Amino acid sequence: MAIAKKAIVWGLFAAGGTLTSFILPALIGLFLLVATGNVPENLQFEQFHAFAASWLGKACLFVVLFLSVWHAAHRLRVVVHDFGIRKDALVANAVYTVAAVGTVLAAFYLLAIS
Amino acid sequence: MSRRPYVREMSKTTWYMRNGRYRVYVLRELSSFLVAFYTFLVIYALSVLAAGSAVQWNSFLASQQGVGMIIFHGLALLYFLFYQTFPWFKLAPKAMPIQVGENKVADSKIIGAHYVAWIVVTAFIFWLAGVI
Amino acid sequence: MEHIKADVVIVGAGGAGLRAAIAVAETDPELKVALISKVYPMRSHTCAAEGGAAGVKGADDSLEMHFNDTVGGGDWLCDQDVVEHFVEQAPRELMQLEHWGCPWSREEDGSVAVRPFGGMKKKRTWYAADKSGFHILHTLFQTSLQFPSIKRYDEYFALDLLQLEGKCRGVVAMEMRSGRFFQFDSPVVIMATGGGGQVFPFTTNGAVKTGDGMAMAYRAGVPLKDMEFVQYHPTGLPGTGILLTEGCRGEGGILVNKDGRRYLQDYGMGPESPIGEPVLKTMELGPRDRLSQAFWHEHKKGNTVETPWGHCVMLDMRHLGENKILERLPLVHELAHAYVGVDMIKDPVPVRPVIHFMMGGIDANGKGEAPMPGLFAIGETACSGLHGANRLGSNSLTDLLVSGKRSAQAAIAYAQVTDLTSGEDDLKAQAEGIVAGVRELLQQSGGDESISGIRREMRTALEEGAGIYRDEEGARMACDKVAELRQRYQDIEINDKSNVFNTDLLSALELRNLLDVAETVTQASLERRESRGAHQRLDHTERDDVNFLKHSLCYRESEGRPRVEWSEVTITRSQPGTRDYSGGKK
Amino acid sequence: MGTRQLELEVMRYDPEKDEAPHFQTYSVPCNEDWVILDAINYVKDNIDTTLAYRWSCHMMVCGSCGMMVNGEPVLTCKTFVRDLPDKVRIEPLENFPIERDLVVVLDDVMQKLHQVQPYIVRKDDPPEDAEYKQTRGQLMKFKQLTMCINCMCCYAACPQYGLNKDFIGPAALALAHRYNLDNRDQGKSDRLDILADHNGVWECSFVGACSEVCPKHVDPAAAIQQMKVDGAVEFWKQRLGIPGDKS
Ligand SMILES: Cc1cc2nc3c(=O)[nH]c(=O)nc-3n(C[C@H](O)[C@H](O)[C@H](O)COP(=O)(O)OP(=O)(O)OC[C@H]3O[C@@H](n4cnc5c(N)ncnc54)[C@H](O)[C@@H]3O)c2cc1C
Ligand code: SF4
Ligand code: F3S
Ligand code: FES
Repeated sequence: MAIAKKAIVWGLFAAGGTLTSFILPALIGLFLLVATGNVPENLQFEQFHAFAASWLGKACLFVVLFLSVWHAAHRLRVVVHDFGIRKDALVANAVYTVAAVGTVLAAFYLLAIS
Repeated sequence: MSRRPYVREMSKTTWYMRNGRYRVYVLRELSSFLVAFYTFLVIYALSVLAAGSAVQWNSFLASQQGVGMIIFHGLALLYFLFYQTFPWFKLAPKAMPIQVGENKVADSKIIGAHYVAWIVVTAFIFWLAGVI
Repeated sequence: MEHIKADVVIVGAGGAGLRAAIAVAETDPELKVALISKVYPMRSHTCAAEGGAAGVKGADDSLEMHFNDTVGGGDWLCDQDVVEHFVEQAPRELMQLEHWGCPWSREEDGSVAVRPFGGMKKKRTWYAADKSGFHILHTLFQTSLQFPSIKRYDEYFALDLLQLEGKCRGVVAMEMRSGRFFQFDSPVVIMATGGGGQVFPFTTNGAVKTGDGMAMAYRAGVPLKDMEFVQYHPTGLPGTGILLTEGCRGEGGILVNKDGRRYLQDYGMGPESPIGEPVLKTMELGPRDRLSQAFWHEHKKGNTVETPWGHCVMLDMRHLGENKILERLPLVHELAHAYVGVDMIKDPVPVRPVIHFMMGGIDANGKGEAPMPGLFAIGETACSGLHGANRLGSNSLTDLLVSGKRSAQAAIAYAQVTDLTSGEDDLKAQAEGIVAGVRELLQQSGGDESISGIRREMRTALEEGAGIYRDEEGARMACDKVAELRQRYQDIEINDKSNVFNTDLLSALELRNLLDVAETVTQASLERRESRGAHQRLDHTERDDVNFLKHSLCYRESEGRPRVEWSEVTITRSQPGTRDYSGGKK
Repeated sequence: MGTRQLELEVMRYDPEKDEAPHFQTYSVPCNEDWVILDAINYVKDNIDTTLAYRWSCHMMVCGSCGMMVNGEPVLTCKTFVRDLPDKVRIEPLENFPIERDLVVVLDDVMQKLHQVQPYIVRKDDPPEDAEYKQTRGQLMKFKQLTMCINCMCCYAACPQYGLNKDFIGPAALALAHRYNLDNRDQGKSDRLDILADHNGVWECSFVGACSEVCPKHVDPAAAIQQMKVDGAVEFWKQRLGIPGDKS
């Protein structure tokens, strides 16, 4: 018997959990500012585009999105299980597919920004 | 001869209603919906950005405004802080205990360091965004 | 009834039983071991031992000194050949436990640490904080899991021994959860059922310590030896009887009376040692019997402290400081806080003597061999002559290991030359008789005696007649009382008729065993007309080597009181002398 | 010392008489400094001798007296009357089959304790007449994990064990980790197969209830998370062909 495959995603889940715990509140804070109409200066088109166009900016955004989406996927798999839906393989395939799609989309759009 | 152990089944679908501890746990896990939501929101924002026009970006920003959004983000923020960020910090020393020499570093110190780091990170992001 | 055949049956899965089982399995994996226990192994009362296990460790120590301390501590009633073997094997066995993973406390350099203990001239008590017995038990249990030849019968209650032509041939037990009976056929039975402190009202011993093994052997005609020697531990928590380990004093705790005086100096254990710097073998580090007796005198003098749970003296450990207390004595710190509401970092703790250990037990020699071929006895249930009239703290845990291993080897040797082919019908008939007895007890109804009532009266009788100090009249009254209770036991009522985990029935069976043990304790206390070690007579205050440098042996009589005989004590190199705990200063 | 009348609602079940468990109420005059076990013993000695339950040490070390008291898995010898309301509900430990009254069937967890190979595994012989050196720091790494008394309160608290009886569960996993962390042991890779299997550490979703109820502060939840970290690292090491953990 080898190590269960959960080990693969678990690492991403744990890293993503730590990352989101630290930064998601700030992120939501930014959305909150936007919602009140006070768009932060660097979220204006010019500045934000420039940030996302830089390789450092791309790298940062990608790492954040990548880890977050896999964190969420793995945790959702567990939640579904906890709610009594015991088709784990099916659920795992579904949530990880969505995560993979999210990863590809993030990469695609980031690369498209130049 | 006469054993007949009585098995009490746990309800697979409603077990978390049994006590407060379980409810808190499930609420914690459900924070993953928020993570997923915001992740895809940002990916969507990037797609708008990638389209390359300030007009589209501004109308995206405009679509994010309003009392409804304020309430939504406000609640999301509270939920996330109390059911994900703070519990995660509280649990951090369990997964990654630190031992210096003979003694374990007190959990409270590790947790405290997390809070300090969190404030720094948050400030950094706000600085990056040009808020401060 | 079901039959189980085994090469070695071990009754009791405490420290002694587990050590023996591992020794058999290691020596010969082909031998089938049946390990029977009325509780899961890790519930055995070895788990409660706090202080540690003695074995020579330091360069300044020697086997000779450990020998002398043990023999002197036992007031020369020890069989010295047994002590010699014991002190020699002790370090080896404790090291073995280290190799098996026991989390011993450590010195700075990573070697195993030792602490001082009462009656010991050198630091030689190996310890794992204040949960030494607990860690020893769990290490042994976990280690035993790797041996497939050890088959455990957890929660099986052993009822009685089977014998053929004077030889032990097995045991009958009841599976507690089904009420089914099992006949274990085997050329050897090793009894490792622990002590019987539950005959007394106020004890550190857990509910399981009901002397079952002693009673089984006794009923099978094997004598119980030195039963009058019952050890009081000087520092029990009032109310519950929970032990505060001798390690408390080993680390430097002091005992004071209501005036704050370290009263031990008034009982031949002075002069006072400096506070916080305990001196070995004097004052608080005197032997348990002396300390407990000193309490009795203080109480008589009106020097004790009145607490909601009765009269106490105070154990003061404040000068040890928070760090030392939390590092070395975390369990007792927690226990005192929980059960009497005292934080020993800030306040002295009330304590009083409490029944702790039985030096006596099934008559056995150093190899564990009882006078009945095929029967072995080890650990607290046995009396191998190691502890004499007073056991030194921390010698018992080591004894479990030493006697466990040695008896296993003797048992294997015996099993190999024993023929098992004959007598099956006879054994079966015996087993059926035993089972019928239990069934009858279960069916019994309409009696007007209660288990708890008889138990309570027995305990009171023993405390009054066979307590710290005894005399002719008190002992005689206790004997009479126990005899009366044995009679009244015939009329007990068992309300529970279920086959499944019937604890009512089990309590009744345990009570029968307790009464058997009680009758030997009181009878031997009556007939030993001298004072020695833990046995102190107000009417015979001196030790009498002319008449009583002997082991007492209680034999069961089919009618009436037990018969007491006397046997020689083996003396090799230490002639009886005086026990000196004055720190060498006269 | 004051006394207080406590209403004990005790779950009863005798498989030879009852279809299913039911409650029986006893009124017990308790001393304020009693623990719940004392109250139960009072019932046994004075009111109803047929009540079945396990206990022995009365000092929180033997691990036999675990029960549900007002819905929480606790050691009844550690649960004080003074901290409880006048009505107390006592049930056998959750998540285990009930054998009789307050006695549960422990076969499953006993088997699990066995399964994780909780003993020192060495590929070489121990030093002769000497100990393995172990610094206090090395001892401290696993010391807390040696405190487990197998009371199984953690199993009664863990919903993942409740939902899936194949999950190895908190105490057994913590025990495995105790040996993995012991510098005298070399069996970590032997244990990996069982621990890192899907019924091993991965079935734990870090509910944390096990650690919250543990009367000995063993913190199995922490042990399991640490093993997950180990498992994840080991997994990638194996995949990438980096020599595995041979410590
Ligand atoms: C509180 C306390 C502290 C102590 N501290 C120390 C110390 O610091 N140092 C020291 O050296 N000694 C100490 N002792 C003494 C020592 O712990 C005991 O003498 C020793 O543990 C006894 O071990 P044992 O294996 O003989 O019996 P136990 O550990 O009592 O085991 C008895 C076994 O027999 C089984 N059994 C009993 N009856 C039956 C039956 N009818 N059928 C089936 N199975 C049965 C039980 O299930 C159990 O498994 C202490 C004792 C106490 C009570
Ligand atoms: S980990 Fe704690 S709760 Fe679980 S069995 Fe061990 S001591 Fe009991
Ligand atoms: S409660 Fe259960 S899910 Fe994990 S953290 Fe403890 S084992
Ligand atoms: S009775 Fe031993 S732990 Fe409670």
